[in-house]
Parts: sequence; structure tokens; C-alpha cells
Amino acid sequence: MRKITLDRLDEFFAAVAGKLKLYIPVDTAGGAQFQQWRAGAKMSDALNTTRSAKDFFFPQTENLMEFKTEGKKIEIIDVRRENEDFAIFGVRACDVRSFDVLDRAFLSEPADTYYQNRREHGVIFSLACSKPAETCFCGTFGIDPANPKGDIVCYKTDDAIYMEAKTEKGANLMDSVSDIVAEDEGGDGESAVNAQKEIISERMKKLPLASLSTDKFGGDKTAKFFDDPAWKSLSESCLGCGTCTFVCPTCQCYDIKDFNAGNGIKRFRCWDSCMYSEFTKMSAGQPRLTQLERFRQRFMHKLVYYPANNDGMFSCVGCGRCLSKCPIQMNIVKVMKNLGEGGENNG
Amino acid sequence: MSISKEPYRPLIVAFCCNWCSYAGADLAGNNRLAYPADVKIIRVPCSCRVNPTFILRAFQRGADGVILCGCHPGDCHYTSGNYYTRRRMALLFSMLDYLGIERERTRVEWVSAAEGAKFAATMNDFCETVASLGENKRLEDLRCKK
Amino acid sequence: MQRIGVFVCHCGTNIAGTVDVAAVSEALKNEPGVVYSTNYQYMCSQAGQDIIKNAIAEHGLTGIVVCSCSPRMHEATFRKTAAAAGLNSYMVEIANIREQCSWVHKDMKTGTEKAIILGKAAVAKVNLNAPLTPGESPVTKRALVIGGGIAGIQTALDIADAGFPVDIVETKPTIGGKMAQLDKTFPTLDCAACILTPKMVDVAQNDKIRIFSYSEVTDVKGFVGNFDVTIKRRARYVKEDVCTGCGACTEKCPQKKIPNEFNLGMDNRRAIYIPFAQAVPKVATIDLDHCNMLKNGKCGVCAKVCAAGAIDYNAKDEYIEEKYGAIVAATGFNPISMDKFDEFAYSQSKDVITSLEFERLTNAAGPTGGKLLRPSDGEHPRTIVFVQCVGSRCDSCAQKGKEYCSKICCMYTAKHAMLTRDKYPDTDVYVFYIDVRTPGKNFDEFYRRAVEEYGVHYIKGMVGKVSPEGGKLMVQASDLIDNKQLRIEADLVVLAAAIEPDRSARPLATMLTASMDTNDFFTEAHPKLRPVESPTAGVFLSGTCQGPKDIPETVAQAGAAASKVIGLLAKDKLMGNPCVAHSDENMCNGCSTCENVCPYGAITYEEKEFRMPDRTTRIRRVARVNEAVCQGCGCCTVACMSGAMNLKGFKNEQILAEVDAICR
Amino acid sequence: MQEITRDTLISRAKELLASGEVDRVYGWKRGEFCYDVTPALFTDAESLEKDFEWGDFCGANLSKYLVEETRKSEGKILVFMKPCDTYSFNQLLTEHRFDREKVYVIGTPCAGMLDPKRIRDHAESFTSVVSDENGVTVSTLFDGDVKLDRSEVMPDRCLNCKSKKHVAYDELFGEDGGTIASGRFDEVEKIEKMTPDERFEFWRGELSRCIRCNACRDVCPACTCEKCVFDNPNSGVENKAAENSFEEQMFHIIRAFHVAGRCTDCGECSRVCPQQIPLHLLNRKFIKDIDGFYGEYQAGAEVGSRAPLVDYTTEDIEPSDAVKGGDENA
Amino acid sequence: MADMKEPLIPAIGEVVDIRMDTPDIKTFRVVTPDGKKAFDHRPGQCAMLSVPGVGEGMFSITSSPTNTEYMEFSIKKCGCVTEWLHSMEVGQQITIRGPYGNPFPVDDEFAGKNMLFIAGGVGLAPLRSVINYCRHYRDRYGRIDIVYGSRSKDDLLDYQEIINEWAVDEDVHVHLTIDREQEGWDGHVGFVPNYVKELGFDTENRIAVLCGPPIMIKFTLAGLCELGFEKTQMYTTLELRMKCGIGKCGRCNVGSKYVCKDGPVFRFDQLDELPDEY
Repeated sequence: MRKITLDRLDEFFAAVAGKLKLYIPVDTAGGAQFQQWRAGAKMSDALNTTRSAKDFFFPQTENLMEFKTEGKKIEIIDVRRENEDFAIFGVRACDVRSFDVLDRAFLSEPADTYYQNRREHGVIFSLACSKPAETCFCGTFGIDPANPKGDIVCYKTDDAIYMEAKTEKGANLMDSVSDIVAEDEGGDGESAVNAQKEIISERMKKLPLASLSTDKFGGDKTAKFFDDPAWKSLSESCLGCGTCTFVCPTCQCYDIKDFNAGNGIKRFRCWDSCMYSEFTKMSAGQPRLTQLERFRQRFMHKLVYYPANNDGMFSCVGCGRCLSKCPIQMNIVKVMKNLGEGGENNG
Repeated sequence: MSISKEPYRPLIVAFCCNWCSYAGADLAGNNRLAYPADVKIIRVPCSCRVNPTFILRAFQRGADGVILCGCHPGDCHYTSGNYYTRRRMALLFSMLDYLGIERERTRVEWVSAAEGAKFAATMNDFCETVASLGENKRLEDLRCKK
Repeated sequence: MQRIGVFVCHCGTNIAGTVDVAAVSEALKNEPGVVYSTNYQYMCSQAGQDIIKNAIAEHGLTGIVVCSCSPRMHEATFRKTAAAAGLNSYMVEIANIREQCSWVHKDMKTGTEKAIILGKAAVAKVNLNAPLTPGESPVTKRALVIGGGIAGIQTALDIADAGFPVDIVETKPTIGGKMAQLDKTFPTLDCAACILTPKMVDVAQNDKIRIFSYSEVTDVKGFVGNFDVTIKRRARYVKEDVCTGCGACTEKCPQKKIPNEFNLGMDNRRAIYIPFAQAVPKVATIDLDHCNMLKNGKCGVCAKVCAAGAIDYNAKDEYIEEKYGAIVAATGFNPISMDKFDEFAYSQSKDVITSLEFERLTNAAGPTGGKLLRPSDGEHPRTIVFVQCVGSRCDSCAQKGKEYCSKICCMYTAKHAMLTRDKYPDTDVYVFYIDVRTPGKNFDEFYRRAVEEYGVHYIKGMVGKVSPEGGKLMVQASDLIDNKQLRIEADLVVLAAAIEPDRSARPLATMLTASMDTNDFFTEAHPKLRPVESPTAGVFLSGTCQGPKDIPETVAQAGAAASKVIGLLAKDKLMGNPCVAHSDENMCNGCSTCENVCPYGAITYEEKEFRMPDRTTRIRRVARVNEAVCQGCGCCTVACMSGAMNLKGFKNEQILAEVDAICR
Repeated sequence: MQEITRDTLISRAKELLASGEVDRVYGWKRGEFCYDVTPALFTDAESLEKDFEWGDFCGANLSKYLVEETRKSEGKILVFMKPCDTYSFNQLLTEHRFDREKVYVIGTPCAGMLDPKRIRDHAESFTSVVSDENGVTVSTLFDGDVKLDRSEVMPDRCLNCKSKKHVAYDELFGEDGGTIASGRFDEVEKIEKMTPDERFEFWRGELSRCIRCNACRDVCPACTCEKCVFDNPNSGVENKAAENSFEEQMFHIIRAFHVAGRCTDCGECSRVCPQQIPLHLLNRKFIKDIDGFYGEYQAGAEVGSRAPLVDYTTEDIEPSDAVKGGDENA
Repeated sequence: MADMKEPLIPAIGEVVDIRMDTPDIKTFRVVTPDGKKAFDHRPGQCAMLSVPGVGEGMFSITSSPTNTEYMEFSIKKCGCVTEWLHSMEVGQQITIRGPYGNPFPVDDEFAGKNMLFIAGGVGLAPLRSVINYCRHYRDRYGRIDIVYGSRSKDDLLDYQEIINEWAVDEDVHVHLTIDREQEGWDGHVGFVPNYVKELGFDTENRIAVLCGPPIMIKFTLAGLCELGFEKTQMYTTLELRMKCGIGKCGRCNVGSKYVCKDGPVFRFDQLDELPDEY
């Protein structure tokens, strides 16, 4: 356990930033966002960032390769380079879990090397939540915001941040800055952190969604929910925009497209959304014709299909972003509550 | 590494309506009225054919200035096309200005088929203006840069 | 992908002097789709065209790019070449490397670079070209001439002569126009009536020509070959087919004090009248505004005296609809109003008159029976001052007069001065002028005779002020040659008023979607090469509605317009311009935005049933372009938000490809 | 005057359903929290009683749903509309996007909506909001109650409300208001007064947050294209995720241009933006320019009115003069 | 399997032969620039072809794995990538990566069985590699029946190969049919499902492999069931649903099964367990 008092936080950030690229959440006009730390940057007090931390490993767009063509000949140019090491400070427990979810998709055979490259070079400072929001329901998925995973786990109290390296990557990084943040031997660390955990646990119990349960869902429930009448009313007003999927820390649908820049062709990967009407449209046909089918796909994937292929793990982490960002306030909580309740009008 | 640096030349895309301005450009040619080779003309039937996307696309691909030339108001071959152009471009340019993009990079000029001299003068002036602004940075797409 | 051939023209040294044509053809070889690239001295020559034709056959070309002079010059040529080799004409694109490259750039390096880029843009465009086929539409073999002056008369006669029916629409009760009001014509001094009236009679007697006098065009729809025109026939309260033109009614009508328009208000006519003796049709007309019977039902004299029983007080305006293949505008001119020229005291003194009024004063059928008498007192004027360029060639005072030269004033003033001196040698005649312009056959000789033989005082200088003083007109003027101020005590001042297009021309142009210049003269399709055609297909221009002209020029243009009309009507079918708008109904919102901006009314809407991917059907409103009406401006394509509307031959994709190629 | 409540609306909706005048009702449905109401379709009295919601958070503009919904069947739809929604409604009618005969509009009064984002700025983890003439009381999970002024938690679009007048309705609840001379162009003017560099920085900062989720487009009642150009690979502007600053600008300029003269300034784009980009400031710039150049024009005020971009006069301002305004500040 | 370490980066392929099979189907022969086969594959597997600047597309490898010289793809024109491919000329380079998807179990479940291949239209393309594989290892399989139908004679894919090679093989029985009567055609006329029923195959020790348009699959399946076939005896491929090829892009799942990873070859009893969204 190491401790840095809040008045020396900048010093700590500077030290870490001296070793690798450091990203911290800062307040912007668009809510908290991860930004590269620069001298003077102030860490946001917000509970969570507007965009999730998945961007670091699965960026919204990334160049995969380039082509040069001349006459009938093609040249493929591999534009990848080894990623620089970087650290993200202040990732909440839910987002830390999202990396597990993404790992199972991207690192399963054949592993996505672009993702892998980034993942290997990222160090995660997770930060326990002190004041969860009414939209939080990470507990539903067995996530404990008092005990986040991550390379280095941090707890913020009124005057200090306590840190504990949990992985080798984390330990190495912390060792490299030990002149700034020393081991808190015999200090108040243990008790301060425990007190903090206590507060969080109490607060978690008070959350309005604390009782939300995944019991009725799981990998074997395709037949049970696929034709549920509730889908119709749940999806009825869905605009088919991509907000929920883009702020979601676990959504990983993508598209690969070519851009002819005139000086060469750039093949890039970008986020896509299963909510978009064009998503599954192919010259051969369109298997998900209506918004109902697309809407159903998204939630069935999170609650049934993903668990079916990943040992029962759900691909929702209860971060609550979609609850606050959906233009029409439709979200996974409403889906979970209304599915399987019989009757179209309960949606 | 020694690079013999050529002086910066802007890239100018000129959309010219077939009936007046393109003919005006031809007349400038007939009269051998010189203007910089930076200007590349695209022929459109009428200035009202020019979609704002064409202009933005030109900037994306590396143009430093875009100029639209059409018949004088009232002289449109299609009666009213340039009146619509005038409204569209007034609003578009005002919006670009509002976004902080140099307004000198876009222009609309009315050039008749008889105004070869005006065409050349306009192009000379526009090239000079754009050249003095330097490379387009505010509405560029880095991917398209060499 | 296309198989494109590139043909770079040297144009002698016109291009090759500033552009390395071999480098251009070489550079374009590697462009996408290009399978053949060459250069040649004169691509437009027979040998050059053969190169293209052979290459099309040999290399199976699906598109060609000619890097040459302006497409305005030879696009048509190369399209024909392609067609002759079995390639669709619209698979041809021209890169203009002469007018817009070699002729305006001096340096070989920049010229070559730019030529390559222009070539690349053309290749990029051709890659997205699609074969286009012009649509066909039938031609209604009947022409409409709007305006019955000498221009309209001549055009109508010539068209009718070729065997096509023609209708003349004239707003006045008779045809004849301004020429009918003239006395003599310059420079031959033959009598206007003597040469005009036989033509008017020809018109009346020609069974191919119908005259709609006292009528106006109120609506024009359709397009070249297929115009639908609505003509309003104003009620003249006299049955045209019954009236014999005996004139009994016009003598008995008790309403005597109505200013006679034909004599420019210098005498009076009755409420029922025939404008002049040779009027065609020679039919009386009742003036609704002054007829007691029509206004308050008390009179009926004309009906009583009409032996033929032609009077019909219950007549109504009639609207007739007729189809035409071609329309000729021949709306003519008027002298401008003198209201704004107070310095010449036009409104203060009856003895300040315009040249047209002078024309009537000297005409044997005029108010004075051809005697030159002062309007104020009927005395012979002893001193006459002619003022030239009243309202013409005004640059600084544009809002007062016109910037252009009215062209005819110099000559008719010389005519007036000469005739005055001829008839009344005791009269002093002064002419104040800026320049005397006499370009025309026998014109300058005529003018010099006026000066030299007839002793007309020509003074270069402008009249500053005319003030009525004690029955005389004090003319203050400057003599620019002698550099002195002059004061002339005149008995009559004649103003050579500028001429302007008739006021009916502007609304007519709107109906015809024909363009006008800022002076409201109709614009010709090309100032030199197509001077009698309007840019709007199927609309032709005859006479002064296109610009100031004298009689011989007017007649020449009238004949030219007629020959263009005949050429059009001789065709059974018209090939349209295939570069027209097209709406993709799958993307169309049916929002009417395109319809609102279309200047031709080429877009209509229909409710169409669509099969949805989920096998249900939906009815949606979608736009449909009438390809025969669309002229291909492309305005709708930008107005259309969804991008459903596209322009064939100038598709969004094609223009974007050109942009990309240029900016590459 | 009768007070208009949720019950007033429900009972009228039930009457209209029962009489067969309408066969479905577009309204709002309550959710998990006080603020997460969802636009929803109701077909029977029971569900109306149970779920129908009408209050401070029913901000969603329902007019756009009518485009699709009216095509689904012959029956008539009852829809509740705030004054600002009726402008969008009229604009859609002008563009023939649905059949007026298939809709029964009840105009509802509006005192301005509340913005959950603004409430969060003052009260974290809030669970309930009670508003009355004295203000707004927000209950939070961990910080007790917070009392706020209504104006502190209203969204910009309501603070700068342009009209309390319903421009379309079959039936009106409450009294109709009038148009309001609001300060809605103040922000635009503030930006116009900046130097070009400041303007560029400002917009760069805002637009760089765009994640191209398309929420602004998908919620916009003026964006009802059968196929959006940004989804169409042939349009030349299709881009799924904005790769760089150019594409962000491209998307927002073109979108603003496409709705120019048609945008009623309903403010939905800014409401739904997950990144809180003040998108309405782009649309308002066009509205302000249109008003300034071509005379005041309010899209949707009248059905069938000719939008400024499909109209012209021969004396219109030249593009070169249109942007001179900023010179003095440069 | 080829080098899957870089699943997204393709290799370069050169088109060395283009054959016009039907008015809208062309067969392309692809090798690496140095003239070799790009990678090995199994019957029923797919490869991702792409035209830089236009896009990628997943196509069945129609040549047999036993062909070690090159790969062939029979491609129907139906989109921008395929349109571009159709406009190519010999010598054009494209990119290729793969193989993707699971092959037909030719060496396991199919071994020793009587084979019945049923295809419609371009649906023969994925089956061609299987058929030729079975013909190559003729002794491993029993009787082979091939029912193939198309709109017209001109629309029959690989017609020359069928007539000149397949039909002359011992104990390979080819049954061709076209939808409507046509001059110069004296074979069977009628739709595939009906023809299958007419032919009345026995179910004994038999495997049926179906590929074609959904409507053909639906009715043929019903027909085979009438003839007594069990769902466990019948296979098809859903290769049209594959997009990224590696089960990550989020499009190919039918319920919890990913066509890229769990397919594209499915037995009909497996398909029955999936929700009806394919």
C-alpha cells in the first residue's frame, strides 16, 4: 500500500507521466473525459467519464493498413507500430470489468493483434467509487466498486489517495515512481481504505437499482426471451442511434472500411452499432430488418448470447451510462425488468 | 537532407457554370489573359449545381481555396439558378466564418461569357488572396495530406 | 470499370507550345481505367478523328477523354466521332487544355502539370459516366408570334410561307406596330405605310395565319415542341367576323373626346374606333372605359347604325388554349417616358414633342393632315430644335435614362431635319448631338445630305434647358466645338427619346422562362452565334425586343427567327438533352423541395407503393422528373437533402471524382 | 381555469380511444426514475392509467414519430404536443411527410422542461424532483434535499423559449400563449463577436467531442430522410465514425445546412447529445442569418410556407457581403 | 490454417484467369504474385477477397482443396465489390485472406456415405469444392447424386465441368433442371424441390448437402423430410452471413451461435436450435 496526499497528487502524476503517457479524467464541457495529463490538469471529481475507458484499447477509429495501387498492382503497407506504454488513472470498477468482457471477444482465437498490442501496453489505475449514482447497478453483475480490479487499485479519501499494485505491470510502474510515492509502511492506509470500503458498501445498498437481478438471464435463455412480446413496446420508440453502443464500455461491434485519400487507400476500423439499420445489411440480404430485431440483438447479446459463449459472464457492467445518455431514456434496466413478465404492455 | 523548397502554391478549385463563367474562362484563354495555373476549373451546368459537399470535399482533399463562378444575377441560363446559389453560398460561407474557417478561402463571383478579363482578374486576385493565407489548416483532412 | 482511351491534341502549337503533350498522354496511361493513350497534331481533323475511331474498335474502349480545346468548341465533334464508332456519345469527356491551360499559362512545366491534372479529372469523370440516350418528344407544327409589328408580321409571313400555321397575338386592336405610325423611312424616304400595309394585307389574307388582335398571352406551359399557351382575347364588343369595317359607327358615336393613341393623343377618337384606315383586322373596337353603353347602359348608337349587326355589348373576355411547337417574341419597343426630363419642359409645353409625335405631325394621316403645325397654336414653326440622345447613353444618370444607345435616333432625326427643310425651306433646323452614328448602308450619305444639301445646323453639344417664354421655347445649349453657350429661340423642340422594350416583355419572359438583360431586352442564346434564339429552347426573338434595331435589321432578324422556327417545325421529333435530373425513388422523401426550386415545373409527385424489406407495403410520395421538360440545371440536386435527386452527366459522384482528381 | 394534469390528459385520451376517434396514443411513459420518461405508444385505457406520464421531463418531441407511425395503419393517432413540438409538426406537414388526417393533436401547455443534466450539476445521485411555483426540490441519495430555482435546471431551449403558441392542434388544453422575443441569439452573437481564431478554437473544442452516435440526426424532426446521405456510400459524405476534425466539421456543417430554413429550433439535438455539444448554436446561426438576410422566417409557423432556401429575390445579399459582419472583430 | 497471427492483414492475390460462367457469374482464378496457391483450405471454407478502396467481401472457395495450384471463386454480381470484381481483367491484383469458417465434415460424418448434393443457382459454388473433393477421393464415399437447378441453361454454373467431368464419372449421377422450358434444352424442367421429390432418393446411409436461395432450401428441406430424411442427415452453409470472418465484428451471430466461428456449415438439427433470424 502506498499513499499520496492530494496536495502532492500533481507531483505523482508528473512522475508517472515521466515514465509513460498518462491519462486522467478531467472535467470538460461534455462531462468528465480521459485526457492526457499535462502540468496543471486537474483530476475530475465526477463519478465516471462520459465515454468509457474502452477507447484506449478499442479506439473509435484506427488505421489498420494502407494500400498503394498502380495499374493492376497493389502494395500493402503495414502501418502498425508498437504502442507506447501508457497508463489510465481513475478507471472505475465497472470499466475495469469491461476490459475482461472485451478481452474475451478480441483475444479469443484468432486474437486481434491491434487490440492486443494496446492492451499489453496499458497500465490501469482503478479507483474505488466513493459516491455511486442512482443509475449505477454494477452490483447486479457481481462487481464490487469497493474492490475494483486493475493493475493498481486506488482509494481516494478526503486528503489522500491510497494505491496498491495488484499485478506485476502495476508493481513495476509503482516501483519506478517510489521516490514520489513510497510504501505506506505502518501508516493509516489499511484502516483508511477499510473505512472507505465500508462507506461504499453502505451506499451501494441504498441504490435504487440495488435489487436488480440477472437471475432470469443467462446463456441458455435464447428460447425463453427471443420471442418475448415485450420487445415490441421496448423497442417501439428507439431512434436507432448509436448512443448506447458508443458510450457502452462493452459494445465492440466494428466495421472495416476503406478510405481513398487520393495519396493511397487507408483501411480503417471504426466503431459500428448493431442499432444502426445498415449494420447487417449485405448485398445478400438483411437478417435484422426492423428496429425490434436490432434492439433485441443488442440486449440478447448482453444478457444471453455473450454469457452462452463466455462461461456465463454478462456483457453489461452496470455503469449506467446508457441510462443517462439514451435520447429516449430506454435502457438495459427497463429491458431486464420487463422481459419475461408476460404481456406486451408491461414494456 | 537538402530539399529544394519550391515556393508555396495554393490549390484552387473553380466551379464554373457552363453558360457564362466557363465561357468567360474560355474567352480569357482566347485573349491570352494569364492567371496562375493553380486554378483548376470544373465545369457544371449551372452554379446552382454546386453542392456544399463539393466545396467541403475539395477542402478535404487539399484545396486551399474554392471559388464558384456563375452568370450574373438575372442572366442565369436557367433563369433562377444563380439566385439559389447566392442564397446557399451566403449562408454556407457565413457558417464557415462562424466556425472560424477563413472566409477568404471561399468566394462566389459572377462572370459573364463576355468577361474574359474579369475572369482572369478574379482568378489572379483570388490566388493571391489564398496564397497569402497559406495552406488550408482549418478545414483539412490529414489523411489526404501527402 | 471502364476501358478508357485518352487522346491528347497538340492543336498545332496552340497546345503543344506550352504543354508537353507526349508527357500528358504518358502520364494518363496509368490512371485507373485507361487502357490506351496517345497524342496527335489535330484531333479534330479527319485523321485525328480516325485515330479515335480506330482505337475505340481496336481496344474495345468504353469511354474516351480528349485533351484539347474547350468542350464548347469541339465536344459535339468528338461526340459524333464516338457515336460513329459505336460508342455512346456521352461516354466522351473533354479536358480543356487549350483555353484554360496552354493559352493562359506561359511556362511549359506548369502548363504540362496542369494539363495532366485536368486530364486526370476527365478520366475520373469518365470512369463514372454512363451511356445516356436523349429522350424524344413530338413537335406541334404550329408557331406562335407574340407581337404584330413589322417584326412579328415578317416572321409570321415567312413561317406561313414555309407551310406551317402561325398565330399572331397582338395587344392592340390592329397589327402594324410602330412602323404603321411612321411617315417616311430612312434612308430611302419611302413611305412607311406604302411598304407596310401590303404586308399587313398579306397577313390578313394568308390562310395559314390567324390574328388574335386585342389579345394577350396569359400563360405558357410546356417546353420546346410542346408549348401549351393560354391566350386572352379581350372583348372588343364587335363581332370580328361580322364587322365590315365600314366605319359608320365611328362617325356616329357621341363620345368624341377620347385621346387617340394612334396619334399619340394629339387628336381625338370616338369610344368605338378603328385605329387607322389600313388597320388589320379592319374591325371596330369599343373602348370599355369610355363607352356610355357599356358603363351605364345608356346609348347604343353604334348598334343602331351598324348595318351588319356586329355590335355585341354582352361580349366577354375569352380564353383560348392552343398548342405550339415554337414561340417567337416580337414585343417591340416604346419611347421612354419623358416625365423624368423636366429640363426639356416636355410636360410644360405642348410644343416640346417626341420624335414619334413629330412623325405623326408630318404624316398625311396624322392629326394635322401632314402639315407641320405647332401643337399649341397651329402655327408653322420657324425654328425647330432637335435634341438627340434624350435618355440614351446615360451613364451617370442611369436611373433617369438608359445606358445603351437607342441606335435609330441619329438616322430618324436626320430624316426629320431633312424633310422639314425640304418641305419648309424657311424653317431653321438645329440638331444637338453627342455623336452622330451612321453605320449602315447609305446612312452616312443620307446624314451628309441633310447637312450639306439641306443646311441642317448640326451642333455637337447637349441642350441644358428648354424654357417656355412668351409662346416661344428658349433653348439653352452648349456648342462643344466652338466652345460656347448658345441660346436659341425655338418654336418647336423635338426630343429623340430613347427606346425601351415594351412593358409586356418582362411578364412574358417570366412565362416563357426566357432570360432578359437588366434593360429588359430578351437575352439571345449566344450574342454572336445564336442571336435570334433565346436560351430557352423553342423560344425565338424577333425585332427590337432583343435590342434596338432599325427596320431593315428588324426585318432581317424576323426572317432569321422564322427560319429557325421553320427548322424546328420541320422536325417530327425532338431529341432532348439527356443530361437531366433523375430522382431515386427509394431515397426520395417526397418533400417538394426540388419542385419548389425547379424553374421549369419539370417535377411532379406521385403516390407510389413500395415493398418494404419485411414484405409489408408502404405508400410514399415520390418525385418524378419529366425528362422532356427538365433542362438539366441541377438546382434540384442541391435542394434535395437525401441526395435522391441526381443529374445525369453531372452526377454527384462524377463531380466529386473530378474534385478528388484535381486535389490529389 | 381548469388545471391541466396528467389525469386530464389520460381521461381525454381514454374518451378518444373509447369513441373510436383514435386507435392509438403517442405520449410518454414513466420509467425507473422521475426523469427517464420514454416516448411510447398506448393502445388501451389500462396501460394509459398505469404508465402514461406527463410532466417536467416529457421533453421529447413526438412529431417525428408520426412519419413512420402514420404509415403503419389507417387509424388515427392521438398525440400530445407542447407549443414547440407543433412547429416541427407543421414543418413535417409542409414537406408532406405524413397525412394530417391521420393525427389528432392535443396541444398541452408548457412551463418549460427540466434538464436532468443540469439537475445533476447541483445534486448528484438524485432520485426525485418535485416542482411547484416556488421552485424545484430535488431529493438525493446521499446529500439530502436540494432546493433550486426552476431557471437553474431548465435546458437552454426552454430558457430561451421562442413561443408558447401552438401553431397546430385539434384541441387545446389550457390557454394558448404567444411568441416570445427571447434572447435565443445571444449565444450566437457572442460567438460572432469572437475573433476567427477564437471561434475556431471554440468549435474545435466542442466538435472534437463528437462521437458520431447520430443521436442528433436521429432525433431531429427535420432529419426524416428515407436514407440519410451520411449512411449512403454513394453520397460522398458517408462516414461512420468521424476519423478526424474534418469529418466532424463535415458532418455538422452539412447537417446544419440540410436543415437550414427547415429547423424549427426545437433544441432536441442539443438535448440528446451525449457529449453536450451545443449543436443548436449551429442551427441558430442559420436561423439568425436567414432572419437577417432574407427577413424573419420561422420554420413551421405556417403549413406550406416557402422555406428561405427554396426561395429568392433578385436583390438578395451577395455571399461576399454576407460574411462581412465579422470584419470589425477580426 | 494459414498464418492467423495477423487476422486482418491480407495477402496479395493475382487474378490469372477469368471465366464467364453465366450472365451474372464469373469464376476467378487466384494465385499469389509468385504463382502459388495463397493458402490451403478445406471443402466449404471461405476467403475474404478485397479490392482496396472498394471493400472486402467473403466468398466460398469453389475449387477443391485437392487442387494445390490455385484457388477459384465463382462470384455473382450483386454489390459494389462484386461489380468491381466483374469488371477486372486478368493480371489484376486483389487482396485475399483466410481461410475462414469450418469446412464440411468430409472426412468424418461424410466418410463412407452416399452423398446427395442439392444446389440452386450460385448455390453450387460452395458445393463445388466438396463435390470435387469427394470425386477426388472417390473410394471414400458411396453413390454420389447431384441435383442442380437454375433459372435457365445459361444460368447453370460450371456447366462444362458438370457435363464433361462429373457426369462421366462412375457412380456419379447428375440431375440437372431448369425453371422454364428453353430451346435447346431437353433435360428436366421444373423447380429443384419438386425434382428432388420426383427423383425420390432413399435415405439409407445418406448425407444430403443443400445450398441455394432460402426459398429453395425451405421447400427442398420439406421435400427431403417427406422422403424420410432426418435433420441430422442434412447440411447447409450460411456463408453469406459472414462478414469479418473471425466472429468479432458483431454481425454474424444467429442467437448465440456465430456463423464465422461455429459455422458456416450447419447440420439442420443444429439450425433448429437457433432462433429464426437467418
